[in-house]
Amino acid sequence: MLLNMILFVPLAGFLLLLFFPREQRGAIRTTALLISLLVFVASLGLIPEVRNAPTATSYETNVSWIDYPPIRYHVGIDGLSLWLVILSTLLTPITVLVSWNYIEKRVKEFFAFLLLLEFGMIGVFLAMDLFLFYVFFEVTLVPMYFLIGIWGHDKRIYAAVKFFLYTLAGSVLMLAAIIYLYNRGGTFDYPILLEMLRNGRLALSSTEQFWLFMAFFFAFAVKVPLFPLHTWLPDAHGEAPTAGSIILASVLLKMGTYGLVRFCLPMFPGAARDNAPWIVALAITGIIYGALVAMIQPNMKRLVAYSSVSHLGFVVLGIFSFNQLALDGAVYQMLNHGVSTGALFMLVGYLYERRHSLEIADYGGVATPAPFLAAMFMVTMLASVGLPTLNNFVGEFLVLQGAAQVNFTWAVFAAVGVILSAVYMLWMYQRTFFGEVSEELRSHMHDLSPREWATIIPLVVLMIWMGTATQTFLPVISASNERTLEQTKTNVEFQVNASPSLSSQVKELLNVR
Amino acid sequence: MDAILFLIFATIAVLCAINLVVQKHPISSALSLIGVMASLAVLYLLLGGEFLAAVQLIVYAGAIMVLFVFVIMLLNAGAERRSNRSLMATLFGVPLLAAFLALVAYVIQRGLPPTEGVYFGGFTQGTPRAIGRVLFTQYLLPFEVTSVLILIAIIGAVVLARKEI
Amino acid sequence: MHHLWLIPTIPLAGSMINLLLGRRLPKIAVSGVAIGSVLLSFLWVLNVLSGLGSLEEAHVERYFTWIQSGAFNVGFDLMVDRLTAVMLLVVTGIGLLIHIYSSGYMAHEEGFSRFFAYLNLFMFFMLILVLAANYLVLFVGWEGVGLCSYLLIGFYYLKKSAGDAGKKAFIVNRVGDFGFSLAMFLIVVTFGTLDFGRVFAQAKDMPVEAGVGTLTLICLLLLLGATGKSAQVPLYVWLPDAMEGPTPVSALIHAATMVTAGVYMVARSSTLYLKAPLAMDAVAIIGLVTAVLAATIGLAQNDIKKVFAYSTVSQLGYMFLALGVGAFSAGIFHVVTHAFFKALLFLGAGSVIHALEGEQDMRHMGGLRSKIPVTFATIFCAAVAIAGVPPFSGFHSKDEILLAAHHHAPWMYWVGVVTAGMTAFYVFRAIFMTFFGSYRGHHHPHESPWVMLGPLCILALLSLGGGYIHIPHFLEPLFPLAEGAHEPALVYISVAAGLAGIGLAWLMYVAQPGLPDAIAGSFRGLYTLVYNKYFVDEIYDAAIVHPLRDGSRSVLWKGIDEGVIDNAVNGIGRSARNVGSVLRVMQSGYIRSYATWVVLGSVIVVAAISFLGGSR
Amino acid sequence: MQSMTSVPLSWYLILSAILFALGVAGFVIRRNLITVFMSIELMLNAVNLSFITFSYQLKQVDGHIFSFFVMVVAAAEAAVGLAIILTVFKNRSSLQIDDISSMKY
Amino acid sequence: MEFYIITLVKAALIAFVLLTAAAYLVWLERKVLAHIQLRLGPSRVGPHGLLQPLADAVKLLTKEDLIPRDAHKPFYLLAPLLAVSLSLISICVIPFGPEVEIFGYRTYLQLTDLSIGVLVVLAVSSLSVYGVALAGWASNSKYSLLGGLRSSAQMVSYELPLAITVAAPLLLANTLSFRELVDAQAGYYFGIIPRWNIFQFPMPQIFGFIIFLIAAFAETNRVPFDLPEAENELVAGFHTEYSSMKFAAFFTAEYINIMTICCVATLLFLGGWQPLFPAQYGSDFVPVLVNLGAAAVALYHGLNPARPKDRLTLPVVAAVFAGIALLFLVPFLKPILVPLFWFATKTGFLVFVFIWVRGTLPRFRYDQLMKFAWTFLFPVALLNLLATSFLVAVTSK
Repeated sequence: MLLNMILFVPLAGFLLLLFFPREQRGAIRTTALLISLLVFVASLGLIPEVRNAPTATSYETNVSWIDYPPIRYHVGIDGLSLWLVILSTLLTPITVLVSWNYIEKRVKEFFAFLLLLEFGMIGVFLAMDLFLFYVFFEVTLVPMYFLIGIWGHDKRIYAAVKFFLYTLAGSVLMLAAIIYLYNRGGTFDYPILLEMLRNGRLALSSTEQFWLFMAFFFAFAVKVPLFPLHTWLPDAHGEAPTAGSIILASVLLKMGTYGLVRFCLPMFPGAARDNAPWIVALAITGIIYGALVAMIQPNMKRLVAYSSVSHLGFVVLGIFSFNQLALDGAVYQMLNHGVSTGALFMLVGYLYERRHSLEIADYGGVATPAPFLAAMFMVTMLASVGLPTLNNFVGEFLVLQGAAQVNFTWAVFAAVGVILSAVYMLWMYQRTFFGEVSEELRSHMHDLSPREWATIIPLVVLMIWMGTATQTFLPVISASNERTLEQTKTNVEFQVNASPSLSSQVKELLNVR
Repeated sequence: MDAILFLIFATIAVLCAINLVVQKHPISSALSLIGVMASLAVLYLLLGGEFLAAVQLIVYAGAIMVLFVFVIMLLNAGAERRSNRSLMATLFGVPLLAAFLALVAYVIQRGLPPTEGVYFGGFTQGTPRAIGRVLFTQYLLPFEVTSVLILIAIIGAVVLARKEI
Repeated sequence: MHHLWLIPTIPLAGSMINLLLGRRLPKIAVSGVAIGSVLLSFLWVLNVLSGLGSLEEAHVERYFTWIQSGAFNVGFDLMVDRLTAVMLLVVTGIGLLIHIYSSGYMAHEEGFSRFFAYLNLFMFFMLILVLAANYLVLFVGWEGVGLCSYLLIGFYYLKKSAGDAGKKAFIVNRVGDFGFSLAMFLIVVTFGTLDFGRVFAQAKDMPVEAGVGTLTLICLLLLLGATGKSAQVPLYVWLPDAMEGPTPVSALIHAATMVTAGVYMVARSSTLYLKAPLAMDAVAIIGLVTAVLAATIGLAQNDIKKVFAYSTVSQLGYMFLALGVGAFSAGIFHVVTHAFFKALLFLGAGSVIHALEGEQDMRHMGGLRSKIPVTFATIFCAAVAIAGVPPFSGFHSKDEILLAAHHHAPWMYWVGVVTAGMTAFYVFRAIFMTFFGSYRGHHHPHESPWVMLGPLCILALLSLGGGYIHIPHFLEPLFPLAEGAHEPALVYISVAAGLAGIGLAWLMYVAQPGLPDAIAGSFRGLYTLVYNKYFVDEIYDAAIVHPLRDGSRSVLWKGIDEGVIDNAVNGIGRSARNVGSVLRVMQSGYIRSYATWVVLGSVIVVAAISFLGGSR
Repeated sequence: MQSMTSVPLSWYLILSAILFALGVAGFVIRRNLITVFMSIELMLNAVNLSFITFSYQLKQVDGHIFSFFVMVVAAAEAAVGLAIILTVFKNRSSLQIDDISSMKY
Repeated sequence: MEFYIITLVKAALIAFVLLTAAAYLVWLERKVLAHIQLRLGPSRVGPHGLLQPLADAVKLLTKEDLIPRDAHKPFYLLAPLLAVSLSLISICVIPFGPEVEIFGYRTYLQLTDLSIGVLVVLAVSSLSVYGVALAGWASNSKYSLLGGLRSSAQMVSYELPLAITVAAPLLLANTLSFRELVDAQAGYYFGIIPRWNIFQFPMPQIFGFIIFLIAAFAETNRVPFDLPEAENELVAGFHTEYSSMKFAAFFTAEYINIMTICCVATLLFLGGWQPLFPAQYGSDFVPVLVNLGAAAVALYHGLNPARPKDRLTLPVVAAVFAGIALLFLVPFLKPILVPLFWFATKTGFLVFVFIWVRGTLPRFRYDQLMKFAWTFLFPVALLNLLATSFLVAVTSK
């Protein structure tokens, strides 16, 4: 019951806000804040039950939605989706606070779309029915399109359309695959399908499995975004309002990776393992390519966007290493990236709110007029660079560790990304915050207001908490990952590295250099 | 006897048809069309379609062609001016036609079962009685529909050809 | 349970207080909190060490499991053994002195509380690094100190050069950390855990690898990490630039503690290195090369802090040489003695600069002997110690290393002796240029306050008597002493080299001041090469930084991102429109052409039916 | 009275084909609107002939009914067609088929 | 083989009778019109102008054959030929009498009988429009063009009521062939009323007959509807530009059309060769009496003549009439002559009506003429057809 409440309160909020008269901005904002806070608090209630049974889907509701074709409203939460849901419910009130006076025109629609977006996001992580999953997958698309399209900066239409078309092209393929599965399996229900795949009642030939895998993979790869399909992200981020960027970066991107872990791996283990090498190759190029291109971006938001391309490269590397450590690292990295990049976009948003420009060149020496903003930016930047005791380090360490266990060369090239991430972050930080401050800039810059403190504090605390006390979050994730890996065990035993084979890798590595 | 009749009227029909195509002036092509229709009426008689022969003469030759002749006379349309605007028609027109004819002939030769020849009395249901019976029982609906169609055509013609447009 | 965790957390608490409340507290309170926390930590170290007794084997304390995923488990564990004890004493001791000194030195600088907060934070990470019981916690300390050095170097963030230096330091360290993390992955892959105890236990009974095995690869990667942190040949470029930071920072971080972290780490994983002779040789060679290179550059520097920075790099080279030849205890001994006299040198230089209100260029100094006598006395002790003059600490530790090097490979000994000579020469060159001759500056120097001079005196005593703290003997259980013939001849040669260096310096800078310019004139090419630090920075920039930056802009961003992918996507749209315009031509408006199309269609249909067979 | 020679059925069909082809030729080649219209009528007549030939061959009266309906429809079509031609002539004052090409792309 | 001979003989006989009748119809018309207008009419060329038609024919043949300058020559010549040939065709379907026995051959007094005889007549009448239209257009003059258009429009619109009124008797007789039609009209109601279609049982076709006649006037461009050729307005309408022989062709075509239309009318409505009252009441003797009466009148006028030479001509006429009366009495000729007599009298009466109407009724204006056709004649004809069909459906078994 709690789960349905968490899912449908944002939708109710969306409808409620629509009925508010347009000029009562204060009332609209506060109601939006209250609703999102309520949902957040409620979502905290989910934790105890899921903690003690992470592999089982708890709070399950399974009721028929459409009779023919048999589409069921089947939602449930388990270890994998718990933290992602809480991340979304946490970030929505924060985005409401962030865009408190950032948004002037069409305030009502903005907050309504925000709540609709939350509804879509939570829905994606809870859906256990393939069709329902697809519906929520698309529901998030619409408000995001409007957020970018209406409240974005100058090139917003192009960016919004590009975002929409990219994701739609991918998801349409997935829909085709879902329908094919329905024809073969007779149902959309994911657990049943999985069971049928397991006990051989629904035997997919290798080519079938390959094409279905590719369809699902392509949909999620566009969303992740994986290397060649990423060009929509910098545009979308560059043009989106702060709230849009935060939600897009921290949650919408995770829908791609979540989909990979939840659907791609367990349903098509054979095809996933066969295609792992070239996907990992793409992920690694994504890491290095993202970092390098981020380095030379003049626009702050585009820089952070490319950085998330690089960070999510780690996640995909972790997922397709088929190794407990790597998978835990990947899922944990999804959460870390959500928090740290969300915070980064928020702070960039505050800079934009003050100076109304995203170009790094327009800033310089902000540390003198706004030391606390600089300090918070410092902490967030260090977190996203992967400083130990802060959150990203744990994720990256586990991913690289897992990848090294599978194939050491992967770890070597991926680790290069760690160096490059330091380069572009520090260079950006230095150009914005260090150096002499120009008079004109000093007048614009004022330090963090209480509202802004209220948004940044929880994220910084979370960064440190996730960096040090990982055991509060990790056991739930690693338990559900263990189950997923169990499902991906195909008869062909994946060539887990025995030490002797490692020396061959070493030789191969050496002659590589 | 039939063969002779057939040959006569077939050649008349073909000649008139060629004349229709070749003639520059529409009135002459109109008259040659009437010639075709008359010869066809006779051919219908040969094939046993008495009622149809009469209707052909009355409806086609008697009514429709009168309309044509009327329009030609009213508009006093002169002979055609030669203007080869549409490249497509001039280039592909004739060869396509030849191909079409060859194809149809081939189909007829190959497709048709070798039945006995046509002789005058071979088919007797062509009488008005037979046609009337079938028309008003089996084909009543089409009959009604065509009648409505004609009504529409009349109204349409009147509206279109009105003076003040 | 000796609550080892208290040692690092006290400075952390101090740093938090200063960070959050620093602005509102008066300067006295801020320095009080900072110095107090380090003092407390130092006292707690003494209490713990006394409590632990002889420390024959390591005392490990495990607090909470940090990362636990599947079989792999890493806990936040701290450990103390003899090696850690030595390092603890050095870090907290020297740290305390430097905190006291800097409270005076930074008295009239704005951002006072921020400086002390960073300093305490550095102490916290350094203590974590030293106390770590597994590689991951060590890595935490490792990166933490890198961060603090970045913050402290970039303290004067208004100056662009400071910001750049800080960034450079952090990134170069990062490259080192890249090597270190790869080593960690390999360790986990081979041993399954990162805990020192378990790793070394498994490593003991593994065979010594002839060629390049996994262990050698681990050691090489660890070495890469160490070079990053301890500024060895490939990655030393950040240390000279680190002089942008305030002098106490250079003293604490870039002389005494952080740079030695690399040495400590190599020493800590000695069991691994013993199994990988190839890696040992690599360490030795890198150490030697760095020593020689840094020494030569040091000869031609005019900035007083730059001279001492290059001397640090050179001395670190010595330590790596010691580690490379297997004399781990000698290496650590040199770390301790070096900490004493190098800190003293830097602090002395600090007070000189303090006296001359920020003047760092030696050519504008001279004849300060009379003006700041105490500083001169203390610096002189440090100079004598570093030059390897017999009774003092430098002589003991350096000779130990040279003897071990000779035992290992004679040519190493001779190169070491030559560099010892050069070290003596450039140190005394600095001393003579600043304190002897006539004053060439236009400030009127005044003696530093006692709060600065106190620590100088203590350090002077330590650097003089340091040699007699028998570190190697103390570390005997950890590192078996290499028994070798103790030929006295070698010792005399090294002392002679040192004295020759001093004499030569005396000759050139006191006796005939014109000589250095003459020599520089004659070897014009060599001199400019050396003066410009062999253009290493420029080479790095040209080879790596610029190509990466411009390459990624033109090739990757513009080329691939917009060029290939975006054009392909937009291309699809455009091509659809073109196809449309081609078909448009068919609608020519002429009825006869439509007629022909109709006929064409019917011909095709008839053909299809007739040839492809109708229904029959 | 059984005649001496009977005409094979295919002759009728070939005749209808020839007439149809000539109709198409007129439709394609001629430039005067009315002549084009007439050639369409010719095509319809050709079709009627084949209808009746087949009804003769199949001994069913349906062929006749079909051609009867064809005639009726042709009548309706002619009426409306000619009305259109009149209006076209009124506006364009020329029946040249190529002058009426405003429906160009 | 003898089939061909018989048909040829019949064709020649019918052609001769028709052409001479047409010629003398011209004469009759001018005489009757004259007497209606109280003048003598042609009396100079032969007794009472009897040779007048011959004279006209000769005149027309010898007249100069003019062709207007840029008339469309081929069509200009085609038009009169078309008009004459079409009017001649429909005569061959019309039966003049029942089956008779002559010189040993049993044959019908009819050239041929088609099961769709009525349809053929209708078809040919609809084709006759072309003659007029072409003539009007080809002679390339304003008057003839307008005349041609008007008359063809008139003929087309009156063809409709004609066709529908024809349909009613067909319903009653349930056949399309003329002979069966006439046979269906044999017999008498209550002994004396002949079962002619105008008195047929379920729906007497009197109205049908009247509409048919009116439409017939219009079809043949006769008086009330002869506006297109009216001399005062359009100077002889479509055949203004025609001279000599071509003009004669149009003229004969017109009169042959009148003859055929009257024959069709008698066949359809007046029971063809069926006698007025049943044979047992002496219907056979009526022709004898009529001829004798005519002879008496001629003789009387011959005795006290209005003009001196009538003294000579009229008794000759009386003698001719008396001879004819005698002919009727010859027993083996009787079955041939009596039906012919009845058929001839009815047709002659109708022709007289045509002429009579020409002499008395004024001319319609063109728009009245067209409106009359579409708004009055056509609906009434439809009504008549509906009524007959309804009654036939009801009364049939």
